[in-house]
Amino acid sequence: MSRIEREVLEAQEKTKVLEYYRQMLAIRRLEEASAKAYSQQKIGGFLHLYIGQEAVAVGAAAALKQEDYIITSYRDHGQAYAKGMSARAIMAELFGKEGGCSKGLGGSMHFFDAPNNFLGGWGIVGAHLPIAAGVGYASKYRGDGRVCICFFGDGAVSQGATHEAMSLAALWKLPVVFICENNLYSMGTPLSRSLSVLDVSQKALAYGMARDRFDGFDVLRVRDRIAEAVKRARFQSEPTLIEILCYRFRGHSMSDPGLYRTKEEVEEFKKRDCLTIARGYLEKWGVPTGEFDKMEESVKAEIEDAVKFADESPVLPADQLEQFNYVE
Amino acid sequence: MSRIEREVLEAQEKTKVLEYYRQMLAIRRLEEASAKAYSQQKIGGFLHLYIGQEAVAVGAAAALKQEDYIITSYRDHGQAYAKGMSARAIMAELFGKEGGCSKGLGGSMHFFDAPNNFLGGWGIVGAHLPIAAGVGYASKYRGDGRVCICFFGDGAVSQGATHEAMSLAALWKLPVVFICENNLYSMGTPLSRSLSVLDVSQKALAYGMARDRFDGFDVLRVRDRIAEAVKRARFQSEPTLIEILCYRFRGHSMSDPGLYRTKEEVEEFKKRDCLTIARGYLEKWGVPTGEFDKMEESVKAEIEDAVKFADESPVLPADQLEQFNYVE
Amino acid sequence: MPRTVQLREAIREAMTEEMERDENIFLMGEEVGYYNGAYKVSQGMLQRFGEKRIIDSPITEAGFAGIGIGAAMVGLRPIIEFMTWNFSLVAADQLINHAAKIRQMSGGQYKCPVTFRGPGGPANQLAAQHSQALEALWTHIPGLKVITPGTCKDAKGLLKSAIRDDNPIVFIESEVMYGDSGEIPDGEYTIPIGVGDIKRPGKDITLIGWSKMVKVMLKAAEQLAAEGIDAEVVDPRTLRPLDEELLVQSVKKTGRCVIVEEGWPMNGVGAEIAYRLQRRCFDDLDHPVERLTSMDVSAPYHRQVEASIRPDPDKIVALVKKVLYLD
Amino acid sequence: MPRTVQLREAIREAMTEEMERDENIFLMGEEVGYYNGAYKVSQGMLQRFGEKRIIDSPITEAGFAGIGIGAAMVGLRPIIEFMTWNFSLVAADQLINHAAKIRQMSGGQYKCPVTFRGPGGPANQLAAQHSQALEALWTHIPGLKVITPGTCKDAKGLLKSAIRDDNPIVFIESEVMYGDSGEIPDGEYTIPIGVGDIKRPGKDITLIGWSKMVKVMLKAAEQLAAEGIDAEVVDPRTLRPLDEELLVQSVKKTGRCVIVEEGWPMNGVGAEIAYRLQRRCFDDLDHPVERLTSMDVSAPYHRQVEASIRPDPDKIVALVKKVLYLD
Ligand SMILES: Cc1ncc(C[n+]2csc(CCOP(=O)(O)OP(=O)(O)O)c2C)c(N)n1
Ligand SMILES: Cc1ncc(C[n+]2csc(CCOP(=O)(O)OP(=O)(O)O)c2C)c(N)n1
Ligand SMILES: [Mg+2]
Ligand SMILES: [Mg+2]
Repeated sequence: MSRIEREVLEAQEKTKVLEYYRQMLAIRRLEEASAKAYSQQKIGGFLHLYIGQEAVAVGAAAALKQEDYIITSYRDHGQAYAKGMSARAIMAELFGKEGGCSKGLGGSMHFFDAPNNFLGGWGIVGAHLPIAAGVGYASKYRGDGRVCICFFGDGAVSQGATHEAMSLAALWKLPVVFICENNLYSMGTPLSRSLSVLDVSQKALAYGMARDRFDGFDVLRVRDRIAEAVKRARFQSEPTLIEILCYRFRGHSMSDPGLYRTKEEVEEFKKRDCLTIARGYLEKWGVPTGEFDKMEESVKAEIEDAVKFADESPVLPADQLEQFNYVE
Repeated sequence: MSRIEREVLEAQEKTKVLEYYRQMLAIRRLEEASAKAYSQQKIGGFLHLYIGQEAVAVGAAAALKQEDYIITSYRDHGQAYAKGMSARAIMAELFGKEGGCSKGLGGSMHFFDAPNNFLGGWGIVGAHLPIAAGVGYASKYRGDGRVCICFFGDGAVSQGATHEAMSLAALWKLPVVFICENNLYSMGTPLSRSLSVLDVSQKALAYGMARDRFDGFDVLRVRDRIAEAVKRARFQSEPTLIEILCYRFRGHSMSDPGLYRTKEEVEEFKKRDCLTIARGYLEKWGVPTGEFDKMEESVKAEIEDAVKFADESPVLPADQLEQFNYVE
Repeated sequence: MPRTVQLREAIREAMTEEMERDENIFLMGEEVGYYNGAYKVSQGMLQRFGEKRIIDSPITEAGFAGIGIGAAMVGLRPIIEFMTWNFSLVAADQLINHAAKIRQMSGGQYKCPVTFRGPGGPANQLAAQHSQALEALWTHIPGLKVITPGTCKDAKGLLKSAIRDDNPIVFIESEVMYGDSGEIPDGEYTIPIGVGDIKRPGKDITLIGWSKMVKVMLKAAEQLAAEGIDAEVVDPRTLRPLDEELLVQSVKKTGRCVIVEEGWPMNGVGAEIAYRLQRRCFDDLDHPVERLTSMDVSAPYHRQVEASIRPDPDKIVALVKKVLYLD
Repeated sequence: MPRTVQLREAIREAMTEEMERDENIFLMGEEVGYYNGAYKVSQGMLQRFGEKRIIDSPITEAGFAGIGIGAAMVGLRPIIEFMTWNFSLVAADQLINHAAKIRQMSGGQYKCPVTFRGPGGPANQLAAQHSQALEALWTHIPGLKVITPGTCKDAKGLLKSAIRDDNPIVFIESEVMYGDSGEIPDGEYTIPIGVGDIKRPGKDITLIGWSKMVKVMLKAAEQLAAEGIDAEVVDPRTLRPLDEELLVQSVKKTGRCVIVEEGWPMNGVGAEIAYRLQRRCFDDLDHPVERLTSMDVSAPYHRQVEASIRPDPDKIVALVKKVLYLD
């Protein structure tokens, strides 16, 4: 590569990383705003924050095309945003309003966004993996090259549905990328008390499936490693099991004080904050402090606007409920 | 070892193998009698014969103590007999009579025998594996050293319940020996169309579980290899996944003409008939032909007696049914 | 000219015609392809449509039910066969917590046009795990539609409607009726979901039942006719949505009703129908609504004992006489 | 001297007392140990009984339900906690095809004394997958017993009976009532399974409901009393077996009945009760049996919309007036 080429590439990459950084920041601030709204009782039910894992969602979405799919668990805000859902649609859904992505019917755990091919937002641990396999099945059936990324937690690994989905995806060579976001805990249970083999990616051996395993703090690494699996899915129609080591900075949900983790452990992981790492790249590439401040401002405005929108959005009239249970 | 010692051992082994041979022969003849009774409509419903796989049941039971448990699928006749169930109880159950092991309530697929610790006879593929784990859990809980052997077919490998059972057994180190009787087909589906990795024992890698894999035609090999796993369960409280390659000489059930297999394939496997192999040992050890004839006679008498018993046994009065649905 | 076909053929025709019409439809299940179906329902379909559209699945009911759901969400129209509905219980979560809720949870963005079908109902000597009428469970769940045809004609027409419907469908065929023959119209036809059918008009009493119970009720009606009792036999055909109006009109006319159900009594579909009838026909009823169900026990294996727990024509006749105060 | 405890404490006391009495009892479920229970029901129990008897399970409902069943078959008496009953659907096959059928399939040789318990019923803003009253499904199944306490006292007494019972039990606690306080007797007591309770005597109309609906009905009864209507509130407490006699006697006395159910209408427990009442009280009823259930839809997330689909005191009052022809 010539110097010029390298510089062009670096400039392109810089633009991209700026955008990744912006997305991660927006997710972070969005989640902080959600936590606040929860304490104000504008949001109810369970609220599972994504803070700490932003690089995974943003890196994964960056490895995909718009037409590709993402499907995930109840910890779905960050992935929805990364796949293109607006802060307004997110916040209004959290507030249960008609302006929300799911008209306020789904709430925090059940984000859906058809135009952006975001397929939910599911609450039964492990049970959406077969659905992901079905989405991959449809891509293969139509030969349209669309890839499905399926996120799940370390807690989902031992579920029967997980095994069945992987068995079928491997047998039928479906274009699905299974991504286990291993944040070391399922609720209060550490990995060591839920799995006999701590390396989740080794499950792939049982299916003869391609596998990968890496830390999820550096958004570029996440994007590039996932991109390999996406390529494998798109061009060879082969599934991959990826384990991404990550960490949630908050409790499992808002009601969890997180007593099962030491302060030191949390602090240790905060040192590997994806925002810090990405900012490191950008600073190295000469992005000035002012730019970060500007970005912080614009994200703040975006979130404030979203909260306002959510506040003002009407509630779905109850008499319209029945029409959402069946298609006419 | 001195010559004397070797001779004593050989004599002991000969006695044992004679008994294994007798059991395998009895199972074979029992199944043949069942097939006949089925054609006479004395037996109804589904009837899954064990013919061809007898060495697995007999070898496994030989590796166990009476107090140990066996639990299995609907293809349960051979294992029940090997674990000590009488031909009478078997035949009467097949006939649906009160003299049957389950009073005619369970039929062919649901043999149970509490005195012999035979825990069924289950019809939902894969679903009895968690129950096996529970039996092992109880052994460990009480520290009584009792081992549970759990049989299942190659068709059960991809079921969710199988995965959950193995996950828990490995995590909690339960004294269970999981034995996959890989007879190469689940109904009409060959292994290659149901599994992405044809070596079933490799599933153990995903759980960090001990594993083994061998042919199930030689009853001595079966006994000795299973004995290792039983030891591991009894003394180290560790589960093992064993894959035993075997073959059913008949169709999946009586209604299956078996069109998915070639005559040649079936004939090829019949050359490895466990009865022939065991008889080979015995002949080598000098058991005369007359002895085999005598055994054939006595088995014949045993089965005839069982059929007669089943014929004559009464049917459970329908008005007693309700008391079997709940314990008072 | 109507043709006579077996129930399994009627179902096969429905699937085949729809698959020829719409290439987004595929059939997936255990042994549906090379084995031609455990009950030969899909005989010849692999040959006709190829491996892409007739898919033998490993034994993974939750897995392939989920595949059907996922594929349906993104635009295909899967037919998922459970070898029998007994095995669907390992996939219950996929149907109840997923298929049934997609439309609502997504605020109307996604639909789930998947048809789950297969044989159900008590079978012959298959004992507790393989001999169950489970329709009451599925009918409880909003978001699902439940169809239980009792004749060849209804089976074909309703299955075609089911496959074309944009909602998740539970379609339960009577396992022991696959070999039964019946007339079906020649050429294309569908039967709308949610519309019941009077299988035999009558004026003295209303018999309500579905699936195999239709023919059992018709036999009972014959026996009753011989004794001068004119029973009306009403088949709701679909249990969710339920054609309440048809049932109500019949009972308003006859003033008496016996519901015949192959499933267990508690919270059965018969309970629901009885609730609605006593509510709508309170002043018309000359006798409480009665029901005849299978006994409240797991299925026993022995033929005779098993038969004794099921509804049959004689039991219906006896109950009808009681309701008519003729006993 | 009765003591006042929270519902979660009442349940904890029942488990603790039984575990101290019988070392064959253990408690297994997700987060029951180190986390002290997702809803703090088992708070402190790990400390008291140790890791051997209070077991945190990975997320494997079918797996650990099966563990409970297997251990019960060979003599232990497991308590299996579902973090909520919504998740039990992935274990439906273990309960329906296994636990419920063991006694019968084994010809009476094996029993299955396992208690499946956990929170159920609609919760607050948890949306479709986490907010369901599923008792109607379990009640359909012969071989299971289903218990749905509505007060702290009933919860403790019935749970102790459940743990001692030799049959598989479905024990559903009201998730939103864990923090509710109520009086319980001091010292050892049990409440028999299958015996209902009149929570408020009255003469004008019978209200029937269970679990959280008991307090909702009592509120409605208060409002009604203010208007001079004297409602009898009857809580069957256990749905299978059902104390039919108690319900019948009450309705024979009042001549009117409204059933209040948090679940969906179709084939609900209310349908079953209505069927039995119209049958047994045909000549005593001055009005058809009516029921008030949750709307026939999946649970929506928004607080207001969610509240609108549930039974509440005002809706009960309105329906009672209709049944008394006062509207
Ligand atoms: C089948 C099922 N069982 C239990 C639960 C309750 N539950 C919700 S989240 C959770 C922990 C999941 O942990 P993990 O998969 O690691 O995801 P994370 O929360 O760490 O993102 C549990 C037990 C559930 N939702 N579904
Ligand atoms: C959950 C479930 N799905 C489907 C069936 C129907 N069925 C019964 S046996 C069988 C094949 C099982 O094959 P395998 O496990 O290899 O055992 P084998 O018959 O060879 O001994 C199938 C599909 C069932 N009983 N349970
Ligand atoms: Mg986790
Ligand atoms: Mg096999």
